[in-house]
Amino acid sequence: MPATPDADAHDPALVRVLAADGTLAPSAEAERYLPLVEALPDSELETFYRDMVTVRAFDRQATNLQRQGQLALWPPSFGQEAAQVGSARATRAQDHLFPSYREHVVCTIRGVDPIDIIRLMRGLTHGGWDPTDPKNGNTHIYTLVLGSQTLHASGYGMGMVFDGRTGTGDPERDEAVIVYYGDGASSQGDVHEAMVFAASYNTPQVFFLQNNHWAISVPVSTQSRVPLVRRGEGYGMPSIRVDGNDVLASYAVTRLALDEARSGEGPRAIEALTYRMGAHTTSDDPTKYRTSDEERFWAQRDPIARMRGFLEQKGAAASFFDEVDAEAAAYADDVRVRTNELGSLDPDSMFTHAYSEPHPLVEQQRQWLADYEASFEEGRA
Amino acid sequence: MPATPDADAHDPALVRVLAADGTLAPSAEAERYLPLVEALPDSELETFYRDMVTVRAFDRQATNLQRQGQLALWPPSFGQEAAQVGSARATRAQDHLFPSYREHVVCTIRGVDPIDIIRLMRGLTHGGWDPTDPKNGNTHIYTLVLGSQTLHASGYGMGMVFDGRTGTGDPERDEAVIVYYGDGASSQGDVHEAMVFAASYNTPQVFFLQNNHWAISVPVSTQSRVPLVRRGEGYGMPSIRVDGNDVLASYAVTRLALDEARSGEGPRAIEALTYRMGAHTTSDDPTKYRTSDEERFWAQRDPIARMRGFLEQKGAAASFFDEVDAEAAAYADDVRVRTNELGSLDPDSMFTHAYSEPHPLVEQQRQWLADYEASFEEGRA
Amino acid sequence: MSIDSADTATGVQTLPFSKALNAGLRAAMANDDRVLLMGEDIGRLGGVFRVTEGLQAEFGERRVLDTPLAESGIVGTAIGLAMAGYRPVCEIQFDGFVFPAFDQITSQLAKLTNRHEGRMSFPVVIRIPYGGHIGAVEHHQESPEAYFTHTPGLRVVSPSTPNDAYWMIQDAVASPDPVIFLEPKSRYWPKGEVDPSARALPLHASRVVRRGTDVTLVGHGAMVTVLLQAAALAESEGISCEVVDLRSLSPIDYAPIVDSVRRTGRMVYGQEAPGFTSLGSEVAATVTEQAFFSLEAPVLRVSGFDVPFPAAKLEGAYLPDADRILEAVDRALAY
Amino acid sequence: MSIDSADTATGVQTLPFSKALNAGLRAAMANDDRVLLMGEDIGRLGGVFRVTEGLQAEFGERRVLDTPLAESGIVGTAIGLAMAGYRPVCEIQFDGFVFPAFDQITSQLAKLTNRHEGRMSFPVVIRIPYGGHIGAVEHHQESPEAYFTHTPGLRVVSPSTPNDAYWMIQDAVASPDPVIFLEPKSRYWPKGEVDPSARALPLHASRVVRRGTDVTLVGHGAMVTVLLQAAALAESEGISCEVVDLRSLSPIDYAPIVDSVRRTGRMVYGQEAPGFTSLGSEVAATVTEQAFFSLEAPVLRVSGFDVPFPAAKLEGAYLPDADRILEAVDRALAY
Ligand SMILES: Cc1ncc(C[n+]2csc(CCOP(=O)(O)OP(=O)(O)O)c2C)c(N)n1
Ligand SMILES: Cc1ncc(C[n+]2csc(CCOP(=O)(O)OP(=O)(O)O)c2C)c(N)n1
Ligand SMILES: [Mg+2]
Ligand SMILES: [Mg+2]
Repeated sequence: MPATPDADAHDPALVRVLAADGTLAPSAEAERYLPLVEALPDSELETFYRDMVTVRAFDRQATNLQRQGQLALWPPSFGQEAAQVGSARATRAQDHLFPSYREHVVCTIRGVDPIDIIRLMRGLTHGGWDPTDPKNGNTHIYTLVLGSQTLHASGYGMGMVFDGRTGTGDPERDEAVIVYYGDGASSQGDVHEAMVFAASYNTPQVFFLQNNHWAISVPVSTQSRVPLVRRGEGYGMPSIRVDGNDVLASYAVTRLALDEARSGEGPRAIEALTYRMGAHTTSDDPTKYRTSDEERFWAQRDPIARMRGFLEQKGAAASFFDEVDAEAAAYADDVRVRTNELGSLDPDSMFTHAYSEPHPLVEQQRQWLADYEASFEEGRA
Repeated sequence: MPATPDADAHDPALVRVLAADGTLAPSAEAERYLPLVEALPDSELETFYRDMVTVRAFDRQATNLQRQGQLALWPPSFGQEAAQVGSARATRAQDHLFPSYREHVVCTIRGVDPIDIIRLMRGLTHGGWDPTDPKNGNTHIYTLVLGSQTLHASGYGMGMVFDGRTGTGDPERDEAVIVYYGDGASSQGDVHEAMVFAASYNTPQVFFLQNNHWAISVPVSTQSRVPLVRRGEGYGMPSIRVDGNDVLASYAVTRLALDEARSGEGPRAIEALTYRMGAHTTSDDPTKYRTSDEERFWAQRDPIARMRGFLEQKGAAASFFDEVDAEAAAYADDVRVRTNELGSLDPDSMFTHAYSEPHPLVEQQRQWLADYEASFEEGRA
Repeated sequence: MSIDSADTATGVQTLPFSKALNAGLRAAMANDDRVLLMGEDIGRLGGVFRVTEGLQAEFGERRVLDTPLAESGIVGTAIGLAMAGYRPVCEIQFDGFVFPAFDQITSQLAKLTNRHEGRMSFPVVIRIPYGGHIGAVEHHQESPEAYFTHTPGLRVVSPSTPNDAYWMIQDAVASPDPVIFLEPKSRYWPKGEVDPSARALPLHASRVVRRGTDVTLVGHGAMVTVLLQAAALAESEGISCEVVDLRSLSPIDYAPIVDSVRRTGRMVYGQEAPGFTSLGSEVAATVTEQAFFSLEAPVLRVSGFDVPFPAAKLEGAYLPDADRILEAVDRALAY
Repeated sequence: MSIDSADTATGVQTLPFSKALNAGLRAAMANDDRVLLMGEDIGRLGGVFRVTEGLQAEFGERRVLDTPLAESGIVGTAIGLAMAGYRPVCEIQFDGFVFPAFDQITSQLAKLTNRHEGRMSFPVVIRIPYGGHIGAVEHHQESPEAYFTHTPGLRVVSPSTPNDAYWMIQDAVASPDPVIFLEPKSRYWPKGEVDPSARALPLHASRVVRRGTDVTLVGHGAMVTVLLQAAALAESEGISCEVVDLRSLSPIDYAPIVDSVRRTGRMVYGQEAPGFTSLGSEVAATVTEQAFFSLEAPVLRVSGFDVPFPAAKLEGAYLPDADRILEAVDRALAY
């Protein structure tokens, strides 16, 4: 069964602020979120747009780098920019973010250097950045085993509760957690258990599901025949379905959900309806499983075009868009240059962090490898 | 947090037919089920009562046998007779049942010899009966890893769909699956995945949750802060909450759910509110974690007393109840006698069914053990 | 049906391992309509390695299931399907994604025949692409065989050639017991001869793939290729290596190995998995027990290091190659 | 606080293993308020083996959590709590119920320090009552250590005496690395001396528990008792056995074992777990490598059989007892 975008697109319960052409046209469900949207200064609106364009350029660059053999793999965020920008911009500085593995936009917004994501996909690291370094905005590293990170997020949220780092009534200080996962991952048992724990410990947590309609070649209809947003209700979590290609709606629902969660009202679930406009990864061939009709349907709902339409209607100058495009190109170019400069790894490094404390077997093998490699050097000498 | 029986007991969405004293007093939600209740002939009503009394006597006997050192363990079904009798009597001959490990009532109703459950709890077998033998009424064996069996049930249901053994429109022939699990088990990831698969493949399946308010010492409020029945809705499964101490209501909701499922309408979920009146198992001491007030509250809602009240109000003779008591005593006595007659196991048997086809390492070890034991015999000779 | 399908041919064909597997699966499905394939992306897409390509088109959506994304669900429902008389063949997309299904495999699938006292059998095959050499990200390069070989009730096999892939998958499907079927993913592409007219060996037999007199090299899957490379290099140094392909990891057919070691007096075991508590430990301990007086040197093991599989750029340093095997051969000979 | 709590006492006390553990946990919690206990029924009930009895009353519901019934959830949220600076100690109720958490243990907990390149550490302890001899139903008598010792990134230990229980749990909690803490449940009740004034040995040291000259017996957990029984019986037959308690299963402190084998020339490894691809395989292979020229006989392994743990009435036939150890001792001596 192919994805049925039309059915979802006309879901009356969907929170949407902008029509596909960018016209302000809030759905009934969007009413309560409008004050949040209206409070956004123009500079912030421009930031949203700039984020999306910039990271799309980066994403395209990374795809090219993979094609040139520079990366092992690239999972494009192409098409999901609005859901990611909206939700990431909705977080506050003190929040913790647990991405899955396609949240390039989220990560870079929070301060992660895109080269760290590149290093991961190049095969230079399994991590890439330091979540404890303030410059990375409490962004945790990627998790490739689908759904696992949802439990880490619930546990982190439990820690916030136990430490009284949340629920004091001060939104500027109260902390919250947001965890990202996909429509495919939603079927994993871990996601269920993460919701059970979150509800049981009343964590200040938002489960942010990007329903991009596909799990590689499998349509979301295989994972669920009713909107996935309904899952959250089963745990007593208020749950919202948002048009994930509408950056303003995505921002507003996430902002409110996070603020409610941090105020002590407990976990929330958001399903952001979006679309993976590109391949699953650079190894994938979507023509095997989806129609060009479907791709066209979604191309007409491109999140960047929509926001551009909105800004244009608000009177943004053509020069603004040109500037953003230029900045984005420079950003992507910088990534390309730095990718080419990436060095290699010292084999010894694979032993360094297997444990935090010295481990005799590992030390012995480390020594063995060093001696072994030295023996070749000698041979050559 | 202790279980809060009062809140649940007054849940307006609960399906209940009998008041605690046995008076016919259907709740609003029970309306659609009344025809099913009314269609039950007196003989069937008496059977329900007889089932409950008989298996309670057996259960008490088994508890005693454990205390006498005859069994390794006994998990009593005490208090859950109505949910189990109602649901098991609602199944049709062609249905498949997947119990967890406390469904003694369900199993015996379907034809399992109680001595087979005894053998399991005595440590003579990990199984006990043959689900492929027609005399066991398609009752699958117990599963001790909580929640695992829900996936087996979904898989079995998928098989029914693939084989066209269901959904033809003939309730006398169409097959269905019912799977039992507890409030504690509901938190397991496998239960979630079982619901995902059941919904995805539209299996003819009923998820029958006995919420007996406790998972050993942990109250159901730790597993969920909203009624567990709401979980099912998240998968698009119509879900019903029933008074599980009301055998008539339990029968009717299960009957309808199974018949809807077998007709091709897909899986359903039932939460039966009941109470584990005894200990978790014979190793457990409930006074450590629950109050006698709570136990008294539920003692007043004893499922057997309720059905007896109903039958008395319908005019059943005192002699009927005496007869049932006598039968039950004889039944339990027979189990005691046969337990005492149970033999021991031949060590060789542990090798027999590890694999279906001969396995060289196992054969070698089997031979080794035989020789080893023979060496002692020789030593003695 | 594609014209090069092996099952319709009578003569020997040259096929890549992945296509040989595909042909084996097709033959198994054609032979028995209770055989089902289930997994993530195996239907319309034909699997991320294209092993099941074309099979959904040929056998339909009821025989080749694109399941929901949940490994415990896949194995758990396969168990239920087996109870309903099916012979499910599950695909786990990559080695690192089998662990969510570990409880269903270890506590259920492996034990259910025993729990049922033989009244039901569980002919479920779990196919797992495994091993390194493909430069992939985390969880995509691991060799989890030890977890399964330690679990009573499972059979574990791993073909290393297209012909074995073709036949062993059919034998695995025909087995009444659960079989963990490990596919060395770096071997998917190289071609080899497939003879659809006759199976060469039983499922659980090991095979001497090269004769030699000085040292016995033993391994499975992609390691067999490395051992053969090492043997070729050793030959140029005047050292004669015998090479045994385990094929079946549980049970192990020890006779050819012990036979060989009785002749050579020396053995090196090669594996990609970490060495500690590994299959190599088992083979070393058992061969030592069975050929104690023939051994001139202890059985040496060359393994992945006992650290998490490193980032792809280091797989070359992590995975044993022919040089590391030779280093061990030299050490064995130095005793 | 109960009056017999060991941590407040200064002198040596005689305690059952379970109470020694309880005292060790209490001391760890008192020393560091980031230590949390989490698991099923560990709070109000004090655990099904009463190991955590009284701790919730003493430290409160925020330090001793009765979690929802989901093992993957327990370990997965413990990981998140560790990220938030806690030191969670998870209890798995019985050995057979650890497998639903296997992915979180193997692919997450074990690898997260490495994935974070050392920028975060994961001081999570997973306590697992394990082993047989308690006559229980399925999944309640298993010895799963090999699954963990094969997994890089984990440390695995198992105390066999109350004093080790008391100290090793504290050292495990203090470890910055994840520790699988295996509690031999048949040893919960017997008493032994606990000296709260000083730890006897580091966490990862093995210990010679009986001196002898003819054969070295090695094992861990409840098996140590069996080995000591066998040694006593052997003595009456004039055979002198040295007995080594492994204590740490990963890493293994091989020095005392190899030392011993160099002197005795013979070794028997005893374990309750099935033998195939087991910890015993590892120890046999490595000791053979390190003491090759000293060995008069192959290292012999006495293990549970390679079948699912049988129904309780057969545990006596399944589990190695002193007689089966002696049989192997005799075989070793016959070489
Ligand atoms: C447990 C697990 N199983 C399988 C995979 C292989 N895999 C990687 S991504 C993917 C599809 C994920 O779909 P979804 O969750 O919708 O996320 P999306 O790719 O659409 O962002 C699969 C099957 C995995 N990473 N983890
Ligand atoms: C996976 C797993 N974890 C833990 C246990 C140990 N255990 C046995 S019964 C039980 C409580 C079950 O509660 P519930 O599901 O409500 O069923 P009930 O006992 O009330 O019938 C626990 C924790 C188990 N059997 N399986
Ligand atoms: Mg998706
Ligand atoms: Mg319960």
